[in-house]
Amino acid sequence: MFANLPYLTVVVLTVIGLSIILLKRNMVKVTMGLNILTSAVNLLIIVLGYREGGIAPIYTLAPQTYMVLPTPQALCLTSIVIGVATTALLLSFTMVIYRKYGTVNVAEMRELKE
Amino acid sequence: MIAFAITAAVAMGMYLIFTAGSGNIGYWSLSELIAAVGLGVVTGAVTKEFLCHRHEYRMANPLRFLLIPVYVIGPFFLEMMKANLDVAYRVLTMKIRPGIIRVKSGMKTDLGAFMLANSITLTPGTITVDIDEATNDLFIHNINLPEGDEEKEFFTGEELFALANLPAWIRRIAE
Amino acid sequence: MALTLSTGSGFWNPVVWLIAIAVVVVVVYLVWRRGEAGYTAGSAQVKPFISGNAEPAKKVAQMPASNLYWGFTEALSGYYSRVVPAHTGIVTDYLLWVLWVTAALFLLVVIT
Amino acid sequence: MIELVVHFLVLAGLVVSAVLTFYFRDLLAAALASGLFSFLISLEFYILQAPDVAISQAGIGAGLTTAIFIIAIRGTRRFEEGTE
Amino acid sequence: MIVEALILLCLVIGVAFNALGVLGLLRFPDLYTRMHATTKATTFGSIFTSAAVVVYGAWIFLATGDSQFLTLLIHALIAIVALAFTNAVSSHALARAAHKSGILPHPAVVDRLAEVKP
Amino acid sequence: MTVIWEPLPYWYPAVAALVVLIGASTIRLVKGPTPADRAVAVDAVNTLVIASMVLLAVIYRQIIFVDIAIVYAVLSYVSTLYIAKYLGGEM
Amino acid sequence: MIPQFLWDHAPAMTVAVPLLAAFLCPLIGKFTATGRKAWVLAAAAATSALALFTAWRVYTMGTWVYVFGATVPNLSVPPDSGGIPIRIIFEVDAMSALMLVIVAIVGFSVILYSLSADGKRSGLEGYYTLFLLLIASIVGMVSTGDLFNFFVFFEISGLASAALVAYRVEAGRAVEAGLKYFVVSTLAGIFMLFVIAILYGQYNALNIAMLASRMQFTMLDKIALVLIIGALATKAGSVPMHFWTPDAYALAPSSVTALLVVASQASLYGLFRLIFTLYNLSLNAATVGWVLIILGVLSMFVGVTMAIPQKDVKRLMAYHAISQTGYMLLGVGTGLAVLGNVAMLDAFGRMAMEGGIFHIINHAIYKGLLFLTAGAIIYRVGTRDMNRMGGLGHRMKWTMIFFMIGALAIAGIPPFNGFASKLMIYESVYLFNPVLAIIAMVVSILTLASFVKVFHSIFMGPQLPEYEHVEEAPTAMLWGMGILAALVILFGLFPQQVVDSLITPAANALLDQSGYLASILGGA
Amino acid sequence: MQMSKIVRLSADIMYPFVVIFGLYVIMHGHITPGGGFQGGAVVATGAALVIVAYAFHDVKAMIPKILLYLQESGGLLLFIGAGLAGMLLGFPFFFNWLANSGSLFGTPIVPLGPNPGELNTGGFLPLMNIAVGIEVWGGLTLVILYMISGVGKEEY
Amino acid sequence: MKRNLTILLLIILAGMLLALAAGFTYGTPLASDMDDYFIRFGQAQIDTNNIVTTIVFDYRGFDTLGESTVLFTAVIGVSLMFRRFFGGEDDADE
Repeated sequence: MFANLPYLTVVVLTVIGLSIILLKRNMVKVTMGLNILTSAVNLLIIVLGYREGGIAPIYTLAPQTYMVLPTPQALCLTSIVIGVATTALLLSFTMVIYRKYGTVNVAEMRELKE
Repeated sequence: MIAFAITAAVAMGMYLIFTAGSGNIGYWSLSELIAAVGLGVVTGAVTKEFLCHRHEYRMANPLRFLLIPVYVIGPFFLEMMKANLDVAYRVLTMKIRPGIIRVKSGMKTDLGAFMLANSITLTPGTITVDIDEATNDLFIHNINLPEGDEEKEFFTGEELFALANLPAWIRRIAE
Repeated sequence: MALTLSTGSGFWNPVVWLIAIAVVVVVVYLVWRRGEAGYTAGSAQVKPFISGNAEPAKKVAQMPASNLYWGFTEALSGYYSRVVPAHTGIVTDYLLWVLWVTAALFLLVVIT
Repeated sequence: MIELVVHFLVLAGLVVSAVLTFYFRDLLAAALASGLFSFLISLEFYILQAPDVAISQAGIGAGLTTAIFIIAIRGTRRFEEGTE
Repeated sequence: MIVEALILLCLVIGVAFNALGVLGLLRFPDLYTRMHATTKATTFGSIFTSAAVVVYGAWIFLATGDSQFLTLLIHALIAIVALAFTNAVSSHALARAAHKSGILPHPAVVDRLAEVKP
Repeated sequence: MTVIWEPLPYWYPAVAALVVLIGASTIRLVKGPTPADRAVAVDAVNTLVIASMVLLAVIYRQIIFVDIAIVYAVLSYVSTLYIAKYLGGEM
Repeated sequence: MIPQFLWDHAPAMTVAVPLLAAFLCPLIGKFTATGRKAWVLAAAAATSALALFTAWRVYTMGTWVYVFGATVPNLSVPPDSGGIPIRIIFEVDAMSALMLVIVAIVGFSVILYSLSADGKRSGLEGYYTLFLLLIASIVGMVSTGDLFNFFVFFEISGLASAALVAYRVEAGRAVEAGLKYFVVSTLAGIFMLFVIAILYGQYNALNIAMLASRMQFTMLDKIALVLIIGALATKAGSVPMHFWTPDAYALAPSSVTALLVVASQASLYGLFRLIFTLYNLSLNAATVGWVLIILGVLSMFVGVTMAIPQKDVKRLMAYHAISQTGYMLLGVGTGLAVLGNVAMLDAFGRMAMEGGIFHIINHAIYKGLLFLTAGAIIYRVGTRDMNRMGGLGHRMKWTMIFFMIGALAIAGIPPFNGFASKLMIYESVYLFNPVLAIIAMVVSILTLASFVKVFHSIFMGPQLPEYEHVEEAPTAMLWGMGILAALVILFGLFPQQVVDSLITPAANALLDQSGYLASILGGA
Repeated sequence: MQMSKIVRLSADIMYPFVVIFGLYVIMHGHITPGGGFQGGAVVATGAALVIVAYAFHDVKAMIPKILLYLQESGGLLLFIGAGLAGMLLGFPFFFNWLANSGSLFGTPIVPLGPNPGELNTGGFLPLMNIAVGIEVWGGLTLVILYMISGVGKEEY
Repeated sequence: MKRNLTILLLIILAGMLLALAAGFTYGTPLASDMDDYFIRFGQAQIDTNNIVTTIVFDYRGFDTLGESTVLFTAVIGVSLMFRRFFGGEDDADE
């Protein structure tokens, strides 16, 4: 239980992120929720690659050669970039919709239905 | 052109500071020196309009330049120590008497006003709240205003500092 | 046959259908020829005959799309009154549906 | 042992800041909380020996994403009207 | 030995001032006074904790001559400088913004700025 | 080439203390009546995070980790300025 | 030189060429508009040619493995690695090649159409850039053999499509549609990232073949499968998660919509690829098969019944797209449900899968055609409300003919291609479970009914006075539609040839897990 | 509207520092933590600093937009070009054709295991870092600029 | 009602994620052969020290191309959204 704490944190963060996107009605808030979700997955990926006692996988001035796994870090880097791209595009959509509709409430953004 | 040269040189110097300890030409390796030149040129081209925004080259004088560390380590640090002890005292005892006062800085250049403002923010129990764009007068929030000082219309910079005359130092550096 | 599609349990050949279409086209053409013989442009023949009533304006004659299949939707109104409101147009509900399906599948996986 | 305590505190801080993001009605405060979340997750990456990711998260989460959120709040409105 | 004591001293001072800063952040009555605590005390404390690293780097550098500790020293110094510089400016910006947005210093004896800019 | 250098035993308690202080600053983030108070709290957290990062670099015996603290110091400033600009109504 | 170059590098070039063109497009567009048009058309033509070449070689010479960054292009497992593929690998087998053919056909005709249809809007350099990026991302999604690379292209396609859907900013509603699509797509992306984390954490591999060879069917793998179905079925537009589809398809420019259909089918491809190659017989294929079948039946029925009362022509077609996706899920799901049972698989399972896969290509072509005709009508008439249309058949004869071809094909009327694939699905699914086949036929009839409505209200009736001066669509648009219409007829007339040469290899490639693994891991 | 004089001057001073620091992170991406993306983000944040300190219409004049577009496309072209160059030399896409070559960025003898690091190593990795750095710099700055342009009060 | 259902959903998903988290142990990866290859051979093959950068740009360089393309796409998307303010003109349609 105590040893798996980072994984539990990932679970809690994911649930919080999901509850933000499901229970909140403000589009900016929903974007924040998606951001938290992405961060939670990133954390999961990094934690998966952590080795007890390992150091960062960089040989420059490294004190030892027992290292944590490098691939998760590479994946995580990519997913952070994707996260910021997503955030920027979502928020610009939200801003344009606010100009058009005068609202950021997702319950009122429903010109399209049925 | 001068702006470009100065900015590039500053950038180059900064890069060399970052990479000190990389090799054995001095403390640098050959490739770092070459990279310093290239990156300095790029940075100079991009940021020359900002670092030399006002096209005053007074600070290019190495004497003034080298005075800054002296100023920071010497009088400024002393004032800072005193200010922090003061803040510690205020935090523990909650004896405060705050107020926003106006200080005639008397600085002629923007850099001087800037340095004074930052020194004021970090040193005696004060924070710069606003600056008058035309006259460089500072509005500062003082955490413990002595009795009776709220009647005074203006303060001068020297009155704020007890241990060293920081405005004089700043004038020496920036004007 | 090159054109035959064998489906394992049966087959299908488009040529049959093409021949049927050709036959229908020929028949239609013959019927059309018969009518064309007695047709003169510009006469009263061109006017549509609506039981002796005057021809309505073109806008009125055009039947709007939403009136088609009115009976169908009316007959299935019990179904439509449930399904159509489900398309709320709220993005949170979209996400809710996705997550519900995921949760249901997860429960299914746990059971099996 | 003490590194476990540090790690635990950082994780607890992460959860707290995420909850705060949920809780604040004032979007500006929520943006601040999500900025704090970014800082702390960057520290967590740092502790997990992922310096590349930590820099990336610091640069993106701490600097740019907060800035973009604030621009978006300025472009829309500051308070959310009510939930559910 | 004496260097270790110096490092310990730096760390203790740094943590103590940081703690005071956070305490002030929690205890002070209004925004501007809180800002005093965070700006001055935490900056000062962080400077001292980083100064511990600087001292440590300088110590090993002088002892071994290994240039990587020079890098450590210089980078820690840069962190200190950047920290002090940015903290000062950002607290000024925050104070100004707060004053512009109408947050007045609550227990204040005088407010010259409000007189100038209504 | 690498020199084995052992960090002194009291670095870690210092980091732990700083992290506890981060937690304490969060209280102001929760309570702070105005957004400006919250921004101040976040600013304090930034400073503490930078300090603890510098210390952790020594604990992990990785000099290259100090760079992250510098990046942090530079960039958290920008987000604070954005908040200030918004609060001042200047954006 | 050039042929040898192609022979070596065609799969990579198929992605690299549209990407390169897209990176240059904004710069060229800043200087000349004509140059931009020529550039975009050339890039699309080159991409299509490369994709067709790749597909041709795969169909004639077997699976094509291309390793990025190795010393030789097919060194998938370095000798010193102990049998682990460490680099990103493109693995183009027959199923991927089929998708490449679809992208080549639809992509090119859509670009041809779009150059004429969207020629006078603002922000065109960005528009065409996104177009090329969308094509590149679809190509990448279908040809990659690496899970994370699939995710990256998945995200590119999500971003590019969302931006394209929201392209007509001035309409406002378009941005709303784009936002909805994008939020859903982001959630799907997060699911995919979870899947990657789970699989990577267990098996320390990202290559699909490597993961498949190490698969142990733990609880975590089952959760990963759940997330895969959730994410990719959402992007494909299956029913309980279909809500974004009508919004996005209706509000996007018509040429984009035709490509969005292909993009969602690429997600469908991903779903099939991951289920069949990564999991294959693992967890109770019957359960997963029934899940797909149920999703498919729901999609078919709800899609078509929702289509009937629609007034907006593109929204109606979007609901039909959902309904047709149901056929594919039904066909392939039937094949999956009997995967473990060789006798039943040979009796009808294989046929059902072929039907489902054949329907993918048919659907892409005729649905593309229908959206293009709808776009042509909207281009000339200026409204999407069918209540306000009528009598357009008098002036837009070619469009009417193309529309008729598409409508008959989607309704499964014999000489066109829709009938052939639907027939295969009906017959094989009838052997599996008669009720499903009957539902499928009913849905087909309802499809015909709703297209009769569309045809009647758009083209039939007296010529309305406000549309007296409507002209035929421009020639380039007609060419774009004509290519697709010709293919509809061609596929309808020679179904057996198409099935033999394209579909059966694809279905076999999907079923043959060991062959897929062997081409990367070397006979393992 | 622009911020106070102090903030503007600090932005003026910090901008070269941030830019050179970002370039340092980019250049040292293959030996220290960092790389093209992180460095590009740092530099773009520097641009964001200038954007926030000055008024928007001043910034539009100070930061040329066409240059940012050029950076964005040019960085990506350099990136994909570095990949394609390997193809032209007869290797697959993204083959590291500069590693251990003895020419630029290819110091032939690299000490294995922990070492102090040397800038002139890494094959085309520094090239890629520079390309991505340029692209991210332009791209993120453009994002900030465009988004700030959208907050104005005028009707859309 | 709907809110309660949503909370139920969240509980189910939390259960799913807990089942997920229970499958791993912190600090010990279940398998690490691919990464051991990178750590062991990466420095010599690619001639550099930072293994993460090695993976990002060489072993998985194509992913990085995709990643940069994502950013490019986002920039183009944002610029299309706000094209009105940078010299683009409006065009009425429908």
